[in-house]
Amino acid sequence: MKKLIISWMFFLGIACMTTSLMASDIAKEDLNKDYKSKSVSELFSSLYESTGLNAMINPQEGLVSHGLKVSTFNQGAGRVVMIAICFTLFYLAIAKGFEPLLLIPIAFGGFLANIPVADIAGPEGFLGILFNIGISTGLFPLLIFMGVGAMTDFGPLIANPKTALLGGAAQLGIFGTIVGAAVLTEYTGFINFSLKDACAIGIIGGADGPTSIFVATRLAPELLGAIAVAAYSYMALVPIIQPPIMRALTSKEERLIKMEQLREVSKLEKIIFPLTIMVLCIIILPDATPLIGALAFGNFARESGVIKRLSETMENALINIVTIFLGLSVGSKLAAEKFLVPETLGILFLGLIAFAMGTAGGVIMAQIMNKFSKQKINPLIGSAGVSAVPMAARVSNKEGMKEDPTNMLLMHAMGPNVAGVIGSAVAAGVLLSIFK
Amino acid sequence: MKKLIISWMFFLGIACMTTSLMASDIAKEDLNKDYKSKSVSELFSSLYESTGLNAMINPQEGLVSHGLKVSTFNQGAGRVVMIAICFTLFYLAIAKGFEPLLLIPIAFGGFLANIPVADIAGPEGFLGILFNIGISTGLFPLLIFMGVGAMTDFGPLIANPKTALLGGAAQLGIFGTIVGAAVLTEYTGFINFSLKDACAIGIIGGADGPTSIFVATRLAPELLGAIAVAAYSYMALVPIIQPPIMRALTSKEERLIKMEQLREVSKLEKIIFPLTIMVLCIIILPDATPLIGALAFGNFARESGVIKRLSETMENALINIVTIFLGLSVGSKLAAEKFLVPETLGILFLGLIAFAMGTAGGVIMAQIMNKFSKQKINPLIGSAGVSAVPMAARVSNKEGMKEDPTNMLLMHAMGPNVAGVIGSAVAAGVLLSIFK
Amino acid sequence: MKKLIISWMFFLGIACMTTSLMASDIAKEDLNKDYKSKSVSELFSSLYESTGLNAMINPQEGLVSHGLKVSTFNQGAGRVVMIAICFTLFYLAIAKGFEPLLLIPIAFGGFLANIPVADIAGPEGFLGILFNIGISTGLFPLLIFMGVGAMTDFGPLIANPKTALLGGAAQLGIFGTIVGAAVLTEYTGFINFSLKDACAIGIIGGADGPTSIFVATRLAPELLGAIAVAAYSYMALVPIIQPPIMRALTSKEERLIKMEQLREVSKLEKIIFPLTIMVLCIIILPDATPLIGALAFGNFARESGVIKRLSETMENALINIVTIFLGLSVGSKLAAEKFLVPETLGILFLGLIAFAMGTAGGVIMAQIMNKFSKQKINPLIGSAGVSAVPMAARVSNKEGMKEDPTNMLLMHAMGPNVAGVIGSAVAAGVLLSIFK
Amino acid sequence: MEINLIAETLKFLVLGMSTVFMFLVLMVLVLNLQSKIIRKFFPHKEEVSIPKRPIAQKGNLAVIAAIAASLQSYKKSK
Amino acid sequence: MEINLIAETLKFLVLGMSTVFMFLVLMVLVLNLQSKIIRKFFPHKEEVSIPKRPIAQKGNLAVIAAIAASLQSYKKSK
Amino acid sequence: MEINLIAETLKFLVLGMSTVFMFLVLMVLVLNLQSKIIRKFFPHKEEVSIPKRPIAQKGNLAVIAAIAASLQSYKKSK
Ligand code: NA
Ligand code: NA
Ligand code: NA
Repeated sequence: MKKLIISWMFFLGIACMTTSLMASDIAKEDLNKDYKSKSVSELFSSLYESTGLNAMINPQEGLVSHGLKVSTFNQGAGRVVMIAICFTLFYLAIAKGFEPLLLIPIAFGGFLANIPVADIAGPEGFLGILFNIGISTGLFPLLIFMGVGAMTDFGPLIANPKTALLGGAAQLGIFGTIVGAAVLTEYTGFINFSLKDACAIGIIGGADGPTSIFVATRLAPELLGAIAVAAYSYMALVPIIQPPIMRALTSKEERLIKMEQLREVSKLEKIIFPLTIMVLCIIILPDATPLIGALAFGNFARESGVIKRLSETMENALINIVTIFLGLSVGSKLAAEKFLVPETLGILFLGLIAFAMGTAGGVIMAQIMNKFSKQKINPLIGSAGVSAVPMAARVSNKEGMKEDPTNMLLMHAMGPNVAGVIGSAVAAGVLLSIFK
Repeated sequence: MKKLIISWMFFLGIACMTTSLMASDIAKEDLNKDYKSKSVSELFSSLYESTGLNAMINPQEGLVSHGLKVSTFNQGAGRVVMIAICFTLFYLAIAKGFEPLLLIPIAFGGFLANIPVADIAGPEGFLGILFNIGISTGLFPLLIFMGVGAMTDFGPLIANPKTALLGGAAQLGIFGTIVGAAVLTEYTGFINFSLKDACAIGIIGGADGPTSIFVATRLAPELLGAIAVAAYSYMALVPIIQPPIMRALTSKEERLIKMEQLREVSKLEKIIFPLTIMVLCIIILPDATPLIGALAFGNFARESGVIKRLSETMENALINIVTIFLGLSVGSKLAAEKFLVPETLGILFLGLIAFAMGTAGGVIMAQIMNKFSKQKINPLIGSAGVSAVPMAARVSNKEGMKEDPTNMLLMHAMGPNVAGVIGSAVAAGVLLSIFK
Repeated sequence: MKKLIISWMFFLGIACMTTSLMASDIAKEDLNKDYKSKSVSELFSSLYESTGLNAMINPQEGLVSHGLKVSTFNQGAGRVVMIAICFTLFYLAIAKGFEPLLLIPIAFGGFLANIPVADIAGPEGFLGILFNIGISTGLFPLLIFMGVGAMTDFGPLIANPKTALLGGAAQLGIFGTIVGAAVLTEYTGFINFSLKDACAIGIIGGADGPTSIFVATRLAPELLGAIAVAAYSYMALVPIIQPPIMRALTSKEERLIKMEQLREVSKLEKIIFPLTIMVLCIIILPDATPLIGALAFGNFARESGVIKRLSETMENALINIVTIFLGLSVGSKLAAEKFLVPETLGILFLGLIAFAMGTAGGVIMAQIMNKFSKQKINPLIGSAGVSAVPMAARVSNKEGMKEDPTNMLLMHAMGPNVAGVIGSAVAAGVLLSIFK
Repeated sequence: MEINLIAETLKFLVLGMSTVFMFLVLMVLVLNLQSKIIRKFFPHKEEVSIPKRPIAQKGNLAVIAAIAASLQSYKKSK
Repeated sequence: MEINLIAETLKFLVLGMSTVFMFLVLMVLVLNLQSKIIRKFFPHKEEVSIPKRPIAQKGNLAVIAAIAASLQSYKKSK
Repeated sequence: MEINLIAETLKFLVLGMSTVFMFLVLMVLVLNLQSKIIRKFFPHKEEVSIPKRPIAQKGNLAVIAAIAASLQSYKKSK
């Protein structure tokens, strides 16, 4: 063993020697041209100057970080506030189970982005690099959508297509919120949303993380952090936000409605379904085809049944890797100078409104449909139209069982639930096409 | 819970307020400078103008898509034709089992690329981005080759090396097809292949998807879609194309030849094998080393036995992810304006010729070798030299068992089969070196 | 089946015909403008000129490869020497079990980088492309660190925090080696390291591959190949380098010291730990936060317990894929013109010194701490402070059991072992901050 | 020109909700039609036309192999 | 200006080792403090506050399912 | 200058097939030689020099662990 290493070194030595004659004739002095000698105390003091402590207690006027001028408040206390917010998100994700798969990476990205000096979210930092690779280009949200498609069973929607209308009505949350954002801008002095901002905020009501991120990247990149955090936080809050609204809008009789069992859906119908929605989307709204297309591809891979290798990769390794990268890089937009603006409060407030309106829209639509149809729909499944798959459907089921423990609404609620995903992608397409 | 959220918002509110004093003093009017108010009917009509329906029935003169001028025919009916072709590929992949792992992603990519307005295959669309990351750079085909290396057992070739010559003869398909492409160009009025095009088309005869894509990217990028579709389609058709040719060229006695059992190959021989072919390739044809090198690395990782973690990743997660991306981005070259040209017909025709010639080459070579050697080779294994691992070897086995159900040719056919992979990589190197 | 194909072709044919009228009217002659006809013998001789054999026996004056001028020696014999070195690394990795997970990809990358003509490590070759994506940007080493974080249990360190000081003392190897590099430069005629080079070399003593690569990329990119090879080779040699030093510095009584059992660490402490080190790192040394941050994120994902999907992906698919790419692209810096310089010998020599000093530092620190504390520490666990997780800890355990087979030091040694990882990341931060 | 934000966004609401409903109503109609066609022309025999999974799914095979091996050793150990 | 490399690197040694130790000593102090606080205020009940794993972990489920199926068939085969 | 495409491609055919065969014939010769050397100097003992697989292969271990656990519970359930 030792002999081997010694002989290897010897061998290498000889090889090197033969080349050393022609070796670099750079004068030694020139090697360190750009380096200025410092005394030990100078070294320590320059090290102190590069500590985070110093950066936070001695903020510099006019510092530029991540391409934005950072106020002295945001260099110090602002960063501490943001880190506290990220820690709160950690707490909610771990102890309360709030969408941890995305909130943990996002909050950790935010934590990293608020570190002074290191500029990890800057164009040369690794968060910045990930952001430019996957978020600016729109690649990451689309890959997530592919994975979602590969995980989603559209069977319940195919079995009872008219429940899709509930998923349509729930998109009222999106458009109502846009109006709300305009109202806030007109009637408050300190919140200013442009029309593009308003539309990006509205998508929170679609209850669809990747769609929100995709649209925000195009319409309001500087609000991306707040929008993503609001979207995922409220998606996590679905079991708390929805039930009071659902109960307030429905009567006991309505909540007791039993729906007839769903018919079985054949394999062929499931295979054709993603192609059908693609064709419709092409004819009506090609601007939604990147989103719907990624979803349809994932679902087609799943239902085709002949490329299990690929569809399993989409819903496991690929979506996991992309989720890590997407979360971290979205989090990089939680830097204090971007997040601690009055607009963020507005976004959080509007997000809540959006969810409430979406929920109400779905429930009321079910009641309207019941007026015109003999086959009664339990309006509790209307709330599932906001998407937030599958949590919203579970909430519908739970509320139904509260009234009648034998009334299983889960599969019925999955119809509007997955239709909500399609509905918000269509809404996203409309908004993107307005500003093209 | 609610208290927590309220206090969090309150906390955030105070933080925001402190910064709101210095908040953006942009006048509200300036926020929407670039937006022109529209009436509802204007909005609807501009939405209609952005539908796919309108784009297809009212094509515009001089529209540029994916960097190419698109004729009015290709904006409307051309796209419909292409989508129909993609659906046919779906049908063949799912119902007939034609190479679904690649044809489904390719056809879906083609489907997406033919959507009007959205320009998904353009430089800003996600297919275009994937294409630039992985196909233009040559990265994806090489990563696929790595995975193929990690999946391939070269044992049968090492046990009986002379069967490699069958894999050599089958490359006649490549070079014969190049001549065929020249003939088509000389003698037809509407098909025009340059020499580079001809060489890229010839590689289809190598029956190796990644090699075809790698070479086409370098020599004839505008033919990439048609070449990839032809390569994978004919690989899928191996069980239909090959048997009649094999039977026509061989006598019953030849088909009954029993080959002696293969010797066992030691672990050490398998480990050294990828290094041996690399050294040969360096000495003779360094231009083939990217392809052979990727294959050899994957195989070396497999046979070394000490980095199972990595070799398993290569043949699972990594190759699956790359297959998805490669398929979709190759499919992006199926846009009507690139595919609906007379050259495509020529490529499909030549691809068929290529396979037939390769099959014949392998079979005849086996007959020639039998003239000079005592150890007889069953000529049915010659056809496996076209590669298309492992389908071509299975075809040889099946044809052999038709004559004599006790005659298992599978392992014998694997020798020329994997040699075919090496052979076509060498052929690719020759072609790339001609045009350097 | 056949009917289907025929009708498909027919259908396609008609579609093509309709466009053929407007087809390219490029004159056929113009297609091959850039091609000059050659006779068969010219073709063969130009093929011969592009063989590796010719490139090596007839080196050209002034050839530029990978952006460096390559001497005629390095074009021929130099490449052969380098390939022999790569084969030696293969042998060590496979037969002797030396860190195969990284040495095999690195050595294979080196093998590919030394192929003449193909320029695989050049900016257009696939190794060069991988290098630019992941190494120049610092992405790959950070992703590896994420995976390491997801795999590491910091429990033993949390249970007995003061053992972290051993991991601190072992960093003497880093800084001592920097001094050593300066001495070599001053007192030898043919080895010239700049201060930056010296610092990059020192990190080898940190016994942490990704940290070494991360720092070398920033401070001394042209030495990257040699530094990475030295770092991983010596990490693999830990069981050979450390024991003699450990035995020489300790008495039998010291080696017999039994340490009290570690207390149990609660889940909560483990969850908070990565956040704690991050906060400390932000306050003291933000320049180390990319490295520590990646490690902490991986560990936080692991310990949070609610995103198993993601943490499992980090420690499997993601780290495996990145390891393959990182290894190959680091290997691309083993091209003869970069590696066969006298500096390489210096690096190999200094790397050995670094390990010896780090080992000694840890052991002596334990002896010093024993002077001031009642709770005795077995100095054998001091050597584990160099990191090289978990091999160094296993060496401590083995040496302890040699004296007393009932003395299990493994868990005690894991404390300094993981502290060593943090310690070298901090040291890396100091060095990066000096040259900012 | 001054833009009335609220009026503008109300127009978006009308436009957006109409489009979403148009899309979904069309989808409902097509799905209903499609389901009728499929049930008429491909009554539950379509499962047959789906070929078995390709054999190439190594990962799973490895798992199955591991299980088989483990069962084997378990049988012996009894 | 001529730089004395050895003097310079010795300064780095002092600077670097001090920083590394400062960091680790601070870490030791904080960890000790933290552990006391946690053991006082959250005595071994924190495990409770961690919710069960999300059900979404399909990959593993598939393995478990395969195992179950295999055990099933094994039971029958006896 | 006018190029005769067919003549040109026929030359490619000669060049290409010769190179492919040169490569493969050389490969056959080297493989035969190599196999003789290996069988002479490392007669079937090379398996010994390959170390056992590194333990780090977590994925598989998890599967094995799951199987073991499942067998355990199965044993008990009987
Ligand atoms: Na939605
Ligand atoms: Na081939
Ligand atoms: Na270390």
